Amino acid sequence: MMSTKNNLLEVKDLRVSFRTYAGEVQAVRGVSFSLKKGEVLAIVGESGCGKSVTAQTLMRLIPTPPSYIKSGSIMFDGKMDITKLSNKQMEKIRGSEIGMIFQDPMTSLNPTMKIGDQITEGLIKHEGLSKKAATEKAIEILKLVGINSPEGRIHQYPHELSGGMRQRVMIAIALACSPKLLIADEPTTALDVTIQAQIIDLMKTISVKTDSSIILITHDLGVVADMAQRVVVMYAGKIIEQGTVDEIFYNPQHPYTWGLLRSVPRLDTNANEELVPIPGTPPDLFAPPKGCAFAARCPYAMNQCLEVDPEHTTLSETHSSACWLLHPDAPKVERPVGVGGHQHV
Amino acid sequence: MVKFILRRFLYALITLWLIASFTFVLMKNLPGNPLGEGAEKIPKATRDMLLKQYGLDKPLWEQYLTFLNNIIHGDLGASFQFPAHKVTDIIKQAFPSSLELGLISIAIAIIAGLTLGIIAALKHNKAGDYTAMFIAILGVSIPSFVLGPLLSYYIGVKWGILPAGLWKGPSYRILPAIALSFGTIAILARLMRTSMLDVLNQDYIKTAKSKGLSNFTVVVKHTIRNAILPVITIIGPIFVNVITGTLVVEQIFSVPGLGKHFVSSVYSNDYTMISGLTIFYSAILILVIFITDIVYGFVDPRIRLGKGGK
Amino acid sequence: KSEGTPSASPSGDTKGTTAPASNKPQEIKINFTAEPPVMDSSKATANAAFTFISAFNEGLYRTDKDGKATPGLAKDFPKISADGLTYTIDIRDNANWSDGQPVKAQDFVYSFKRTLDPATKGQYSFVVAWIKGGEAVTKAKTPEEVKKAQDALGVKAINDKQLEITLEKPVTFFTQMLAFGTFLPQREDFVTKAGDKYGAEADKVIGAGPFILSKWDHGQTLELVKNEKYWDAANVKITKATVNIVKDSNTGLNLYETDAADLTEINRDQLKLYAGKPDNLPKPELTNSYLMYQTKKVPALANKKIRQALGMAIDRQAYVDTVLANGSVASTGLVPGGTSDGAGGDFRKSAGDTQPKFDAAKAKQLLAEGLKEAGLTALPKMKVNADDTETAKKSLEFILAQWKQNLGYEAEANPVPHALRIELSSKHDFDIVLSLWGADYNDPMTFLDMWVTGGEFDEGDYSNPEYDKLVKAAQTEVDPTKRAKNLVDAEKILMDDQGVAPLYFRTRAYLKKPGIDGLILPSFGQEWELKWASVK
Amino acid sequence: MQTPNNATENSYKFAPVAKETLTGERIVRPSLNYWQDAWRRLKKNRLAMAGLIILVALIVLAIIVPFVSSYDYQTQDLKIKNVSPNAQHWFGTDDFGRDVWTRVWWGTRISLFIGIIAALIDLVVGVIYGGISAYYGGKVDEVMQRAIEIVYAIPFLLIAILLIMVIGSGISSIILAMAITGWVPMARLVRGQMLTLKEQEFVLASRTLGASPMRIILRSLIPNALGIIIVQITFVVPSAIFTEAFLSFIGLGVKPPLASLGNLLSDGANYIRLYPHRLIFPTIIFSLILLSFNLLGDGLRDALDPKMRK
Amino acid sequence: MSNANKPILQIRNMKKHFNLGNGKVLKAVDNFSIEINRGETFGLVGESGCGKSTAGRTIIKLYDATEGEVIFDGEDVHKLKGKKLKEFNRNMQMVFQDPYASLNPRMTVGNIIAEGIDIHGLYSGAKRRERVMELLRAVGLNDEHANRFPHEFSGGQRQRIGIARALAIEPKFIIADEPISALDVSVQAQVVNLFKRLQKEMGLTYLFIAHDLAMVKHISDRIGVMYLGNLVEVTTSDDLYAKPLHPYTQSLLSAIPIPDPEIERTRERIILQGDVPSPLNPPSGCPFRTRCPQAMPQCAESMPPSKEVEPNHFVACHLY
Ligand SMILES: Nc1ncnc2c1ncn2[C@@H]1O[C@H](COP(=O)(O)OP(=O)(O)OP(=O)(O)O)[C@@H](O)[C@H]1O
Ligand SMILES: Nc1ncnc2c1ncn2[C@@H]1O[C@H](COP(=O)(O)OP(=O)(O)OP(=O)(O)O)[C@@H](O)[C@H]1O
Ligand SMILES: [Mg+2]
Ligand SMILES: [Mg+2]
Repeated sequence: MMSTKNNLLEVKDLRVSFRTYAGEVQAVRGVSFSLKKGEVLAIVGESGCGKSVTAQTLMRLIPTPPSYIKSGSIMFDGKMDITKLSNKQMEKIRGSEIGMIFQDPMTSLNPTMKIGDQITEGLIKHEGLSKKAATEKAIEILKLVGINSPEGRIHQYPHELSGGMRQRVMIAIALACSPKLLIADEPTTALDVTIQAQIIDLMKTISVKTDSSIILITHDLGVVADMAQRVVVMYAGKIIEQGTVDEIFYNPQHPYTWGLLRSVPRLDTNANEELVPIPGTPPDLFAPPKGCAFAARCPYAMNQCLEVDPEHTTLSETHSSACWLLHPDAPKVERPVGVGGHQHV
Repeated sequence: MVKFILRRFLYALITLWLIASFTFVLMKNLPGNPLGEGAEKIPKATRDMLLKQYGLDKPLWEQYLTFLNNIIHGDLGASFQFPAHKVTDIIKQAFPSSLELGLISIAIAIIAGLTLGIIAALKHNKAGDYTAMFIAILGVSIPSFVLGPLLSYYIGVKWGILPAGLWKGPSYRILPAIALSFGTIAILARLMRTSMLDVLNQDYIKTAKSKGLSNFTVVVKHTIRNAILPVITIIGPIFVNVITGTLVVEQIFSVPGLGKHFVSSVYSNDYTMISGLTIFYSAILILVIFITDIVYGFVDPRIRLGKGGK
Repeated sequence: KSEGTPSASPSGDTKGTTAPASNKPQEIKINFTAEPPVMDSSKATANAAFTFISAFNEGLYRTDKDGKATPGLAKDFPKISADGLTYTIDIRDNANWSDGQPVKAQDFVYSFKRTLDPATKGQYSFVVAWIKGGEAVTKAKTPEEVKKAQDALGVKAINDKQLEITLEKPVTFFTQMLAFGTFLPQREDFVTKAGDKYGAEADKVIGAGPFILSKWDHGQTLELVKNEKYWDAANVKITKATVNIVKDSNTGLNLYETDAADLTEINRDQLKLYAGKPDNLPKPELTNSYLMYQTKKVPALANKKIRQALGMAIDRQAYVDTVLANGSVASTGLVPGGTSDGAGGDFRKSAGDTQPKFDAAKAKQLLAEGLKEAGLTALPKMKVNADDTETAKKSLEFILAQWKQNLGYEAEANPVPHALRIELSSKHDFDIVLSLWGADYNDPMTFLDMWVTGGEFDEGDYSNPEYDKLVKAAQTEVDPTKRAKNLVDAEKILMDDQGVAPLYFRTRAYLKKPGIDGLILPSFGQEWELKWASVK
Repeated sequence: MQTPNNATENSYKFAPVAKETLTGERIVRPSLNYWQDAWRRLKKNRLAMAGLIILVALIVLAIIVPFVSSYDYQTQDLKIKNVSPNAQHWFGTDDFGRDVWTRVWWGTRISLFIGIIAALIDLVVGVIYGGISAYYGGKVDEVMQRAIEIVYAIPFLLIAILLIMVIGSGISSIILAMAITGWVPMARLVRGQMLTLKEQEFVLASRTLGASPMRIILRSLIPNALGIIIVQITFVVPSAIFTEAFLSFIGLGVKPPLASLGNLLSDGANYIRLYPHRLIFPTIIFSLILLSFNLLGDGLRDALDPKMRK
Repeated sequence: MSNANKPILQIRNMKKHFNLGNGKVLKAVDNFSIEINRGETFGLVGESGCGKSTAGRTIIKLYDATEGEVIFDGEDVHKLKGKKLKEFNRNMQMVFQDPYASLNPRMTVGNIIAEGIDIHGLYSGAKRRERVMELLRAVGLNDEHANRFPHEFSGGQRQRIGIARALAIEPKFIIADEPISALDVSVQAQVVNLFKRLQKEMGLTYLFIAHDLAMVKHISDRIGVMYLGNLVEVTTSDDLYAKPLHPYTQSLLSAIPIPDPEIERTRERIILQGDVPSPLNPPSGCPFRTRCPQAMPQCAESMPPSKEVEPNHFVACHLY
């Protein structure tokens, strides 16, 4: 459906499970998506829907055991399948081809190592730079991420920096070897709004400047609207809808996406309208339902939904959704008011 | 910093004073008198005369004040058991052996303990973990007074590999140090394991991996360094524990250390020796803890600059 | 009977004869169980100290392998006045200190006076106080009084080489006594110079004995080397003795077996490993172990038959075999075998077996009779105090089991620290106590004068006027034979009364490398004597 | 997407489901409370389970054997001294001809008793002390922490020996000596735990509801610290048993003819060569006790420590 | 503020300083005066560490105020003792931020909810059980949940349990300390709606603390904006968005992304430079001046007092 030629990343039917005491937790249950060069792709979804597992699987960062890639492939740059690489080969890719930014800058930096060293480590390993050259490069990158007087900063320890600065350092680490792909797992969730604004700004500039692709994981739809070009909506380990930002925000097709959009208040709306929550809680991935995972919370659930898991219906070259409502025989359902369209413009 | 050190020093003094007083009270309740071996044969008159010579007939409070006064002047007094020796001299003569033995055994324990702990953590819940922990725990399960004679007999006598006792050269250090280190190995191994597991679960380990560092680098540069921090805090007390616990091993291997004086001073009511030892060891413990605090600050940058940042 | 002589050991060379030349290095390594306290003959009380003092110094006399005094620094045996009070002794012309200075009579005078001076805090001063005016010195309050009393002391240097000692009352074994560590000479100049440290370090001692203390690593090693200036250096073969402090007997044995020691003490069952081997070297001592009854505070124990029953119910042979197993001998009386009777004989031999024999049936019967006499239906629950050492605890276990088995009586074991045991005993605060007493001098009196009514060590409050009379008579008797008779009779009374119940005469077991000859293990006062030793 | 082929089927398929049958709030996993969860984790830890099984077996034997054995621990039979293990005497006999099997189990019983009582004292003193110190905080905490430092700085061995000398040896003195310093780690642990718990939001919630301090301590603090306390106890018991053995070795053990593992061991250590059975059997039992407690403790820590829980 | 509607809570010049030892004092709340009317929802926003929680906790007497008065229902909270205090505890309740830490992991949900009932001895036996069920249902959970333990619930469910616990003793006033910030967007609405419904049904008054301005605006009648321990602007929620006066409020509003791609593409941001200063070492004068795009020399000199620039619109800034 989409041209694979200039795709940086092609994920096909990825399934990841955890073996735990109680049995298998199916964290990712058949995820397929692709990412173009220079594109910012957002993955949204509720907590526990498998966003992080997906992202970390792209870098093979989850230890086995307890996790297992049960099936699927991750083609990177058209030439290698990440699921099949050896550990040694993975080490080469991590940091140099794919960089990663984690959610909490307070805990994702090594507290006992100077930040300069934390940045240069990757450079020395991947680019074979000397310590001195690496340090110079680190200073350059720190400048790029907007840290003033980086020469002094490289000798500081993480605890001497503020949260925003630490997140900048994290970004610098991820960017150090100019990777083609940057995975940002909730890069601003732990930050304050004013700092978040700084970081989003920074990431936008960087994606333009370095022409790297970004996978942005978040549950803040505002951030998605601000940064992403395409959006993947996940629910219970599956993608239930994906499309361009406009398609998702203005023409969503899945009741879950509707729910997401309706449940957040908007700063710019005056109407003191009732928020529409999605009732209930997501299913336990330890025993996912056999039908549509969202059915139990879906106001439009049909018998079929409880029995059979829907497949993706292609709506446009970029837009697809997995919902029985899109079945020709299904009753037509009105998209609720307040969702989609350009009402607020 | 100066203020901090002064405060610590003051606390240390108060602590020492209380410990000395407590010891004094216990000491004065010890049955018998300090006149040493053979004293029971001394006619009563001679005995009373001697006690008087030592000022032991004075009222308790007066003895207490003299006792404190002597301590303040750094004079721990002359031992009753070894009348021609000042307690400080005895400590000076005997402590180095205990210290050396303790240091060697701590070194062995650190190397072995940390290795076992690291292996266990890296092989968490696998055979390697179980094996390492089993070996470590076995260490605390065999008392040194059983292990010591076994080592001395089998390695020293039967197989003749190392000296069975005495304290004459480097090869004489090995067996007692091993016997002494066993318990500590277990403590350190377990602590290191927990701490490693803790660190391995931290986000920054993922960060390190995401940079493409090899497993080895991640473990060595990022994990061990952080995991060792909690270990450092207890090395101090453990060290003191080890050097106060040399008694049995010293006896088994005839090491000329301070350990034997613990028991013999109490047994022979050697008041000055008892209080001297208590104060000496307490002071060492306080000092060691103080040093640990400082070292800790050097190893952990978060502590170095006061309490900045959480 | 062999108590007096270490039968298993080849007897040492006696003085004067030259040992067969041996090309073996005359060096010897010895395990020693405790760090010797101060090596100052005025202050020493422990065998450990006396052992070394006697090695690097010498008294007027030296005890030989038979436990007899032989002339040491003295030219010959003393001339004793008829009343037995005045001793005149000549000092050898070739008696020298290890630094070459001659030994003078003044060195003895100084030594005795110093020992008696309260400021010295010497604990064995009471033996020196037998010298006329000695007690006055020990009781003097001020330095001036001390000086005055010292001047009046009955010891005089007639000239550099002649000494005269006057006693308070006759002491038949005084010549023996002069071999004892407390009576060794001291050099005033040296003592003054060393000050507080006198006797504390290798370079703070000096002597006129066969060896020089060349090294003293505290708690670890002491070294004795031959003193070439010793008057009898020709007969001293050992050139170097290394003494290692080894407290644990297992370690000692290990060292012995790895040739890191040539002499070591072993205990209990270790002896079995060497049964019948030439290494075996017993050290019979003038030390006895006994049960002391508090006859005043415990009414039941005031009854003679009950005491006899308790004593008779213990199988002493089984006891020494089980608990000690080191060659110690079941007691046959109070005074240990090997003790001289003061008249040239062996006390034990002349007294014979004075102690009632083990007889369970008779014991039971005596107990019943005794209880009746005392108006009791059963023995009260009594505590048996003892030290908390290994052997003492085992002894308690054994004795209690014997009583339980043979008398049906259950007593309570009460092992306490040595200091506490002594304290309780000296307060007469106990029911029964297991004690050990070692001779201070080789004479039965050291064991017998304790039990005289009101005596300082009569902690059990045993009292028998007849006994008192006999002992007191012996104390003033000048005729050795009569005196010996008195003492034998006294012991018989004590044993019949069972005022105390002796258990065993202690022997300690040593291992000695068979190549070593002439090493003596004296029966009291000293661990070993090296003067006549040699390596074959 | 499959093609619909049956109209009626389709009408059923695409009919909305009744709201009531939707189960959005259902909890599918079986209910497991903290203890069940911990037990589950523990069961998975093979070493810990081995420890538990051995421990239970040892305790059962220690309770039963002294009752059913045809020998008692004190009756001597001098005809059969130091007999090697045989059909009558499974562990052989000792130098008084007493049955070692019986004595070992008696000793186990005594040692366990000492360990457990010491742990209980620790528990009571440590929990109360640590609890008070943490709960009241501020000046109270400051003073109480200083006091802990003092107790901690006294060399345990010296105090233990002094104390036993003053009050005489025996089970109660040993326990007392251990109790005097033993509670410190427990108090520290409890304090640390309470300090964190105190600031937890659920405790604040109780406070805003108007809960009394007592209620907070009993319902919130203690239950949540219990896991860690239990873990600590599993380490206190063996260390108390170890300490008893150590004191026995230096001659301060229980009174004869009673046996503890400690004095069996120290006695047996003298017979390594001649009668190894007298050392081997007590050592095996002793090591098994320590080993099993420690294994169990480690397992419990993994199972009960919230840090280790996901 | 109308006189007829007497405020239920008046806070005058409340300060809370933490003594960190070594002579260091952390001024977590330094300048805080508000009045909250019966039945209204007062929102409190500000960045992390600005003292919101501390303010809330001081109001409910979890902390003792360093200075100032907290008058609830006409009584100074910090002077209450004994029975009066217990009554206060019944009237004011708190819902906490962390759904994982705010429920006692060793108690069943039923017992957690009933804790207040037990403490105040309201019901027992069957009535108590009935009341617990009633509360569970009120927050959208089932009866069977009463016997389960907190760890078996999702964040949203736990938060609802926390609300049920607070409601159990029928308080008049609830302080909600970021009750939704740890929750998923989809679940936040459940909780917010629950809050609103309960307010309507029971006439509750809320102090609603959050850092999500959109949510605060959605739920609150009036909003206070905090910066570094100081209340910098207080006004009605509509006013705040329409006419933010304080430069901080303005940048805060502009920093919040709006879930609408088209708006975002065109929106201009005021991106603040630098970070929030440490409360241990606050800048002199106006705490915001170090990041304020409109800072003036006088801002460094004095802390601007709170002025009622427009009716019911208070702002502390030298610009006005
Ligand atoms: N180590 C693990 N063991 C067992 N299950 C796990 C593990 N890690 C993750 N899971 C499960 O995998 C599922 C997906 O988790 P994931 O972390 O990807 O969620 P997420 O979408 O990133 O959520 P969040 O927004 O909270 O970060 C969850 O149900 C989680 O419980
Ligand atoms: N008990 C305490 N002791 C010392 N300092 C404290 C204490 N509680 C809070 N603080 C400090 O007071 C300041 C305000 O904290 P507070 O928790 O009130 O902030 P907040 O606005 O609620 O932040 P958040 O949004 O992160 O919850 C912070 O700097 C915090 O570190
Ligand atoms: Mg995640
Ligand atoms: Mg807060």
